[in-house]
Amino acid sequence: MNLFAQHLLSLLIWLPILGGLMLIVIGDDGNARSARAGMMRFSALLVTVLTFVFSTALFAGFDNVEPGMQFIERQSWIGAINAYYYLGVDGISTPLILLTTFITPLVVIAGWDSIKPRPAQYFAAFLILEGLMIGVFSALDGLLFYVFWEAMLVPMFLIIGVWGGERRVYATIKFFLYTFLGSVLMLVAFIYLFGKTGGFDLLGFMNVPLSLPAQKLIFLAFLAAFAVKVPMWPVHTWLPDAHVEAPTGGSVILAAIMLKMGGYGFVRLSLPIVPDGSEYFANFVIALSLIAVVYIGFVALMQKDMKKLIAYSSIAHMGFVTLGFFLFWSIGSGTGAALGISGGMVQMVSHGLISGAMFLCVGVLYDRVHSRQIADYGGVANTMPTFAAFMVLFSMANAGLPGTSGFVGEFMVIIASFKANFWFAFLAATTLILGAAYTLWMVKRVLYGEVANDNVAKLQDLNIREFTVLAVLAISVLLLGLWPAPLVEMMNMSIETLLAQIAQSKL
Amino acid sequence: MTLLGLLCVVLVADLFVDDEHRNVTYWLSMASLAITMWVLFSTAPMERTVLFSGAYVSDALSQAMKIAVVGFVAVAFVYARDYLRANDLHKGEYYVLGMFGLLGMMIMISANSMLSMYLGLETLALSQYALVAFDRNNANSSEAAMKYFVLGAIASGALLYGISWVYGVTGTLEFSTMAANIAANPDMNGLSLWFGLAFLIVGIAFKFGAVPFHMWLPDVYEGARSPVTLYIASAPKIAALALLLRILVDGLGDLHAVWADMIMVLAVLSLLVGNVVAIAQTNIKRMLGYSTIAHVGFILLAVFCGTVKGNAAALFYTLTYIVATAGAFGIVILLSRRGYEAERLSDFKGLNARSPWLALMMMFMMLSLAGIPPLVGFFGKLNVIDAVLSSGYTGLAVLMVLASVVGAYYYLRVIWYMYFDAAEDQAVLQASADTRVVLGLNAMAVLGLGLVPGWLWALCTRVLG
Amino acid sequence: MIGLQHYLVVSAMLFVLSIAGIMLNRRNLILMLMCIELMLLAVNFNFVAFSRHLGDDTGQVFVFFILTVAAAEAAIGLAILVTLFRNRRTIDVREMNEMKG
Amino acid sequence: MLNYYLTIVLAPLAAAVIAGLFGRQIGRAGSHWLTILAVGTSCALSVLVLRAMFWDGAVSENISLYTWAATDGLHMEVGFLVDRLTALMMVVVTFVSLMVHVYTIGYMHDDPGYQRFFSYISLFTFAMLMLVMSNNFLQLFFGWEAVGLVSYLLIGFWFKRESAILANLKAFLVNRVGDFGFILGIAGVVMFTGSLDYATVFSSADNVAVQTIEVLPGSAWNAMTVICILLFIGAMGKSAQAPLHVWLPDSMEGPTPISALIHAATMVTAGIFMVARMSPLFELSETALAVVVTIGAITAFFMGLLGIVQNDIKRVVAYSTLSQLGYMTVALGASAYSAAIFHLMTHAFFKALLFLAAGSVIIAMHHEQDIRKMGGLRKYMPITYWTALVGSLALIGFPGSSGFFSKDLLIEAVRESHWQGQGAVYWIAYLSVLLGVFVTALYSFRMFFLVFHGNERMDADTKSHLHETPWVVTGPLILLAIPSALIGWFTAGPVLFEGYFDDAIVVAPAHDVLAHIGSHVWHGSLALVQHIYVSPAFWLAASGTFVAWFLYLRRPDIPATIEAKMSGLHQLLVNKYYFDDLYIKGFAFCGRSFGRFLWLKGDELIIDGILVNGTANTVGKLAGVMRQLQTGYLYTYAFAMIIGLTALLSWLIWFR
Amino acid sequence: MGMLLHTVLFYTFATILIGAALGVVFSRNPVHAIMFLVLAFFQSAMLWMLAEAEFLAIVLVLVYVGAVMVLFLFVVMMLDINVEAVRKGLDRYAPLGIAVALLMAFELVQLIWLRGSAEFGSGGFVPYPEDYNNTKALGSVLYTEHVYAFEIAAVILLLAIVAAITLTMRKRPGLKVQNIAQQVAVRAKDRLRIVKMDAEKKP
Repeated sequence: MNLFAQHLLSLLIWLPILGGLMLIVIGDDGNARSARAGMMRFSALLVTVLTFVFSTALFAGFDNVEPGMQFIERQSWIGAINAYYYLGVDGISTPLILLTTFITPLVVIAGWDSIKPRPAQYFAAFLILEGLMIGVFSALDGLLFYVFWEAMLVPMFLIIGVWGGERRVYATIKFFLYTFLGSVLMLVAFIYLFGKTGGFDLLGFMNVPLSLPAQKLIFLAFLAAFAVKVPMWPVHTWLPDAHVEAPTGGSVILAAIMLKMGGYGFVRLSLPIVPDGSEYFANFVIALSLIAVVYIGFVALMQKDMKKLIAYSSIAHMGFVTLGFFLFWSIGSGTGAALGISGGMVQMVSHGLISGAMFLCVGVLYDRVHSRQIADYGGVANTMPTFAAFMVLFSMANAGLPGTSGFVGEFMVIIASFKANFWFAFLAATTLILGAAYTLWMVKRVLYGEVANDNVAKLQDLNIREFTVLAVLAISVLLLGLWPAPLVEMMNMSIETLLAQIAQSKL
Repeated sequence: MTLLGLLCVVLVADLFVDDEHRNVTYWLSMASLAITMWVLFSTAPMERTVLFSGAYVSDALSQAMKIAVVGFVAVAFVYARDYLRANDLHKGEYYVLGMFGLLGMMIMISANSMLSMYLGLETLALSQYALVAFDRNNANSSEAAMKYFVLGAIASGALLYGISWVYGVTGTLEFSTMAANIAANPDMNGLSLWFGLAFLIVGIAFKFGAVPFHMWLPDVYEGARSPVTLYIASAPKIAALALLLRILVDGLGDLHAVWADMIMVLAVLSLLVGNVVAIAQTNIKRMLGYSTIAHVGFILLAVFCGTVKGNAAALFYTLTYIVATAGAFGIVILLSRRGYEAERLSDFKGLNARSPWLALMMMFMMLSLAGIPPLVGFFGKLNVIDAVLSSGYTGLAVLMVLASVVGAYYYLRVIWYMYFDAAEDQAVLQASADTRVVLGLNAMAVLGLGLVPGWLWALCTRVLG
Repeated sequence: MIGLQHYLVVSAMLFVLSIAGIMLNRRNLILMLMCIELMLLAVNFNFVAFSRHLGDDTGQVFVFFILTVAAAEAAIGLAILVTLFRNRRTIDVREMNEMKG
Repeated sequence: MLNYYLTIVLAPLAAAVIAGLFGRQIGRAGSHWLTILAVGTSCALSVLVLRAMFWDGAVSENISLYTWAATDGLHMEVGFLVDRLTALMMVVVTFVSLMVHVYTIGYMHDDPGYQRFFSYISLFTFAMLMLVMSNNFLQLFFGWEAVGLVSYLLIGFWFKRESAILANLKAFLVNRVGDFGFILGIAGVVMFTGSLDYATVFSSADNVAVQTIEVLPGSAWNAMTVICILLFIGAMGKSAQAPLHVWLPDSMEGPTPISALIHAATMVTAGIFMVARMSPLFELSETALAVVVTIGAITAFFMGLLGIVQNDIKRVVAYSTLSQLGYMTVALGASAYSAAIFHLMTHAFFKALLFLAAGSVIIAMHHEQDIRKMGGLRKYMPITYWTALVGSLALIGFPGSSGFFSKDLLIEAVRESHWQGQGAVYWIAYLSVLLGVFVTALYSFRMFFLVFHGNERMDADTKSHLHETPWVVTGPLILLAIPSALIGWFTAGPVLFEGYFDDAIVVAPAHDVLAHIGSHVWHGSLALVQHIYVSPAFWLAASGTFVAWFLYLRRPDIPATIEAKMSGLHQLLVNKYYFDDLYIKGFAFCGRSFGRFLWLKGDELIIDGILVNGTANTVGKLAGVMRQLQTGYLYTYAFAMIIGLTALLSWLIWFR
Repeated sequence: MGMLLHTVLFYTFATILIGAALGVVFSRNPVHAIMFLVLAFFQSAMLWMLAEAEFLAIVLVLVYVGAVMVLFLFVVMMLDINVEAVRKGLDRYAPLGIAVALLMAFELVQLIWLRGSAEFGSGGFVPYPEDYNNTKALGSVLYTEHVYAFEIAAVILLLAIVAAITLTMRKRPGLKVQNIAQQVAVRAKDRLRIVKMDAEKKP
């Protein structure tokens, strides 16, 4: 058991990756209905479920009062540049790892028979992606982090490009280049820090003194990487395209987990490594976040494509995350800063569940009608009552209804931002109106009303697979909304540590 | 070591006689490469020795580079064989000329004086000209060879003119003596020497294909038959690096301040031109040609730093770049068949459906070239950027990464064609077992070196330290 | 007193002329090859001059090798020219742009 | 007691969940029995709790159930605060809910969404109980939004109807505007007190009142004023105060039982309850109280006017609800919290009664809601008629009815507050509520006469089917008519003047108008009824009733003449002061246009078109241009090399 | 040899050399150009003689004029290039080309003449001692000090042979080639058939 705990993170990373490689090696026969393809699916599901089961050990073994890293693994990797295979988690990364291991099996189930060409490659891509994402969340070595971070693009690039919609090539190339552009600048920053510390240890980065100009530049480099990933206005335009074109599973992973990497990057890297740089740009980031909330809220209102609408709503929701993270300096002394960061973190986890669920809902419709246009639906609740119930629930969660997880983070962030500045809170709170407006307007047009056309009339309600996936998500959304304490308590100590680091000027 | 040269010569002579049985030629040349490799390994780590009245040097760097060039030439031969056979080009001359070129490279790598450097360079260059024109019934090949020849001659003329100036100023042709003379007599470090230096840089830049001395490169890559392109694109880059390191670092290291600026300008231009123009290409060989130009920018920027770290980064980058390029050309060759060159980008459409293995490997190559971790190309870039940053050139580092983002586009396009598009051509792909194995190893190298690049990096640092 | 500089100037003029010839020549390749020969001649001039100036015979040895290589080079160059001519029935530089861009 | 509380709250929830998820399995009867049983249990227990509070003198309880989340020193908990205010609300909520549950059996008899409906109303009961029983702002907000959710679901219950789903969207969004203020208010509370817990917040309220907050640069506003106004914006949304009232009339698209339960008796009064609950805060800001009273007065009078021109039976009642909510708000603003709550209670009974009676009429009329097509129903539906009469009389404040006590004393309190010299707004408020009495009587009896008296204007087919509704409908009517008629007699005194609310409602001595009335005016219920002739309100109500009788029964031609004569005013009223136009054509349209502008111009054109794809295209074009340099001509190549060489040389000779 | 004569000869040869070079660059006819080039080589040889580098002067004439130029001439003749395909006046980029060339010339002269005097001095070459034999001196180092280069040079020549043959030699289908072995192996009966026939037709 001890050995198990010592290598738990490695297990979580490499199990899916090796599983994915295995799927590639075995391959399928190009026929989605064949027994061989079926075997591929089952093995993919098995691997992801196993990963999830193992990840619960992470949850079980997590020590809420430990201020530092846990489950540490450290091996020399590239001796010449002092790069280590260095893994470890704290209260900030653990929830995100759990989110990853939780969402991926659902995605595998969701893609069960909607993926026709080359299913083995499809599932392999997701498995590899899962491992890489867990790697990002658990890497404590800058180089390792970057390797996972960047490698992740490739499976996603393929997922969108191969199994995507009409304009998939445009979307996926845009996605790749956008994110690549951001992250290479982060690489430069890493290398600069390597030059300063002689290694890639993230914890070492956090302790090295840096001049203000250097901090500013590093911050901007990090910002480029994370802002694109989050995505923040105005570098968000890849997201709607990517989401629209991606297959359902791709959208889910993209929204549920990949966007979180941006937020994770801010708390793991930007804030502790360049606190003074962050302070310098904090109001800038807050301004961008608020623009994201308001501007994107309005943009989302007018979307005609469901996925695009959800994609825009993701941007707006992620605005809360970045807003919460950068409130520290506006709040000054006393409580509130930790609230903002916790709020941002909770928002990330919750958004992972909700946006994933929303995309799955759209996927359910898309699988039946092959359209994502709102105008092609209407009165779906007549033919798919169970589905409609789920979709209303998730929409309400998306609109931040208390009792669902969507509320928790927004509530915390609004409270924290009021402390920082009345107008921050004012603009942030507009999401109550805008979020409800765009989500429920969509619900109205899609679910309610008379049956709009023959396609809708012929709809079949959820099958058992879809029901399972959505039900699991619904339960978790409600659970997290009604009792977020376990999640919040898991993060408290790490956030305290983080705040201590931020408060310490590195000049 | 000369033994080695002689060995080559002898073998070449042997083979020359023997061009009736083509496979025999192939196996003989492979055998000779193996022997060479064995000799190199058996004499491996040795002290720096200078032979032939200062004309020849053998040190760790030369050992490493020689092993690399022999290896890459062998890989090129493996990839070439089936293609040549299929296209009625399977004549012994390919291997013979290739081995002449190899000899030239090894001479360059071990050169310790301008004279042997020049002769090695010409040996390499002449065999390359001949190789490009190798398919003599192909008008494009001839045209490419002609362009290559004329421009190469101009470049070597310039190089020689530069050598003459350097000789005139320092009074010697030997690198070590040259460095000693300049160090002893700072007056030499004047305009005349710089002029010579400028001409030398023209010659070196031509060999690399740095902008604006790159014009030959795309045409030659396109015009030459794929195995020849593969040959030209791989090992000679190491020789070019040797040329650069021996002359500018060993010989004229004290002039770093002067040549660094020139190299930097060339490098930056290469980065921009290479990456940008590659986007507009429809021929994959030509595209890879432009991509080479862009990569040369990286290599030159590494050398530009003038530090051991920079030089090691350049070596590492060159090696890793060649591994990926060789693989890419190997796949291009594999896709071609009798009377059909798979050199249009659109020939790659739907490759994933036709052969997932090939597509996967091509993807590895492309991603490595684009510098996506964990493939080895990433670590090449990492080291170069590290070198540039530790010399304090943040702006350059940013420029480099931005250029590589532009560059990523055209590599991605290949993946896009392979994976996202439907195949236009449904011909069955076949390859002999050894080719498959080597290709597989090549891809494994791209990935494996990326996962554990440490030893190679350490090696590069050591041989240049 | 005729010395190093005179020779160098002659050499420089030859060099520039050869370069001008390459640049301005839009006709046939043979002229280009000849200009290259001219360029090598300029280089040889430099070597001879420096060798004499330094009183070091190495320069002249270098010239010897340049002459050898140049001969080999000319042979290969002309061989390529011949293949080109056979393929295209012309050696006009202006018609040699099948590959571009 | 905790077990009681948990049962009260969770029984409806459990019923809702079971009826919702397994409605198909347990069947229609199963659903209604289950939910009625659950709500009945809640109601019974609530009565026990009230009894414990009222008669046994039990002290209020503040229980924390579990920690919802705790971070950064902020403990967010879920728990109950059960004091006398809560107990009263619990009884009102569960009782009305129970009545509505029973009533629904009849009203929704033929509806395919029968189980769903029971699930919803049961869920609503749970949410409303969570709201009133909360001991902290977080849970308050939870309940607040949850009732909003159920309201949304129920207004759109008949989701095939375009008008219904538009109305529910509108209701939710307008409520969200209020919540926007509410959540900011909560954030303000946390900022200044560092807690969400009522007890902690109230105990540090004095401290907050002396702090300032800089909302606009350079301004230093009193923190308590800002917080209270923000909280009150929330109340405005939920309690449909002008200008956030527009959703309530439209919400009549929902089935009538929920109009009674949610949009008359309980949910809409949440705002009133909340302000009363926050009395320790509001008492510290006279500015906020003035705002409250102003908004309330506007709503009370102007919304009542609209009731006169409505022809939809439910909408008339809805506007009446708006107006009555305005009365309560005015009372809140006058610091007469108890009066507001008292009116809330009586209003809950008689307005639920009225709605259910209207529903009964609607059932009988086969879902015809236009009062112009009714008339003379008295003889067909005697029970409905009499109960509706009780409700109407209570509404207009007929002496002795429950509405009489609550409304008359409320008006008295407003008058008193004016005497305390708190500014001109109280004068105006007093006038509004006073005139409002006349208006109330006018529209109430206009409707009453048009529906139950006069000519039978319905078509023959409908007429042939007219009959009294079944017992499940009339039963609740009767049960509601009893408290509507009688409850004022024995509760007015204790609730208003004898300190029933104890510490649940805090009133600053300077503001305490009820204490003033209690010591000077109040001499018991009977005395109040006996001295009715001195009350201007009585005369106004009487004249209103008379006018209604005259205009709509005696001389039905006059209203048309007035309409024609005062067409401008009439248009204004018919168009509801153009609020809907302002919101839909104004805000909503502008919002959409703005969204479209940002999307097409901002995102698609500038960011994507010019910056992103523009850059990509530029690089592409650049590539096209640069490849032209590669002409294919040997001399160009040589030329490039030589230029490069010359450039290097020139740089060396001149620039180095 | 007098100083003056030396100077006069240098300028004469140099002038002719430059003139010949101009001729190479600007002559219309390739054959003329080759002739100019030959002239240039001769003049160079003369100048090298003046600089006391006799061996190279002789080699230049022998190798270049004797071999390389003949090769050029041969190719020109063989390809029979249409001389009429001459330029009709210079290309429009010619001025630019000339400008670049002039710039470079200016820079080189600037270097050699104006700045170089400081670095190289303006004196003449140091004359060789009386018993110096240029050929012998070069020969003695060629096979000792430069044996490595010498060997490489040999390889290069071999390479050139291989390359040239690879590129140009081809088996023509119609070409009649002797097969000695076949010739030797021939038996009489293969070639000769003895036919018995009557000398005269019987009547």
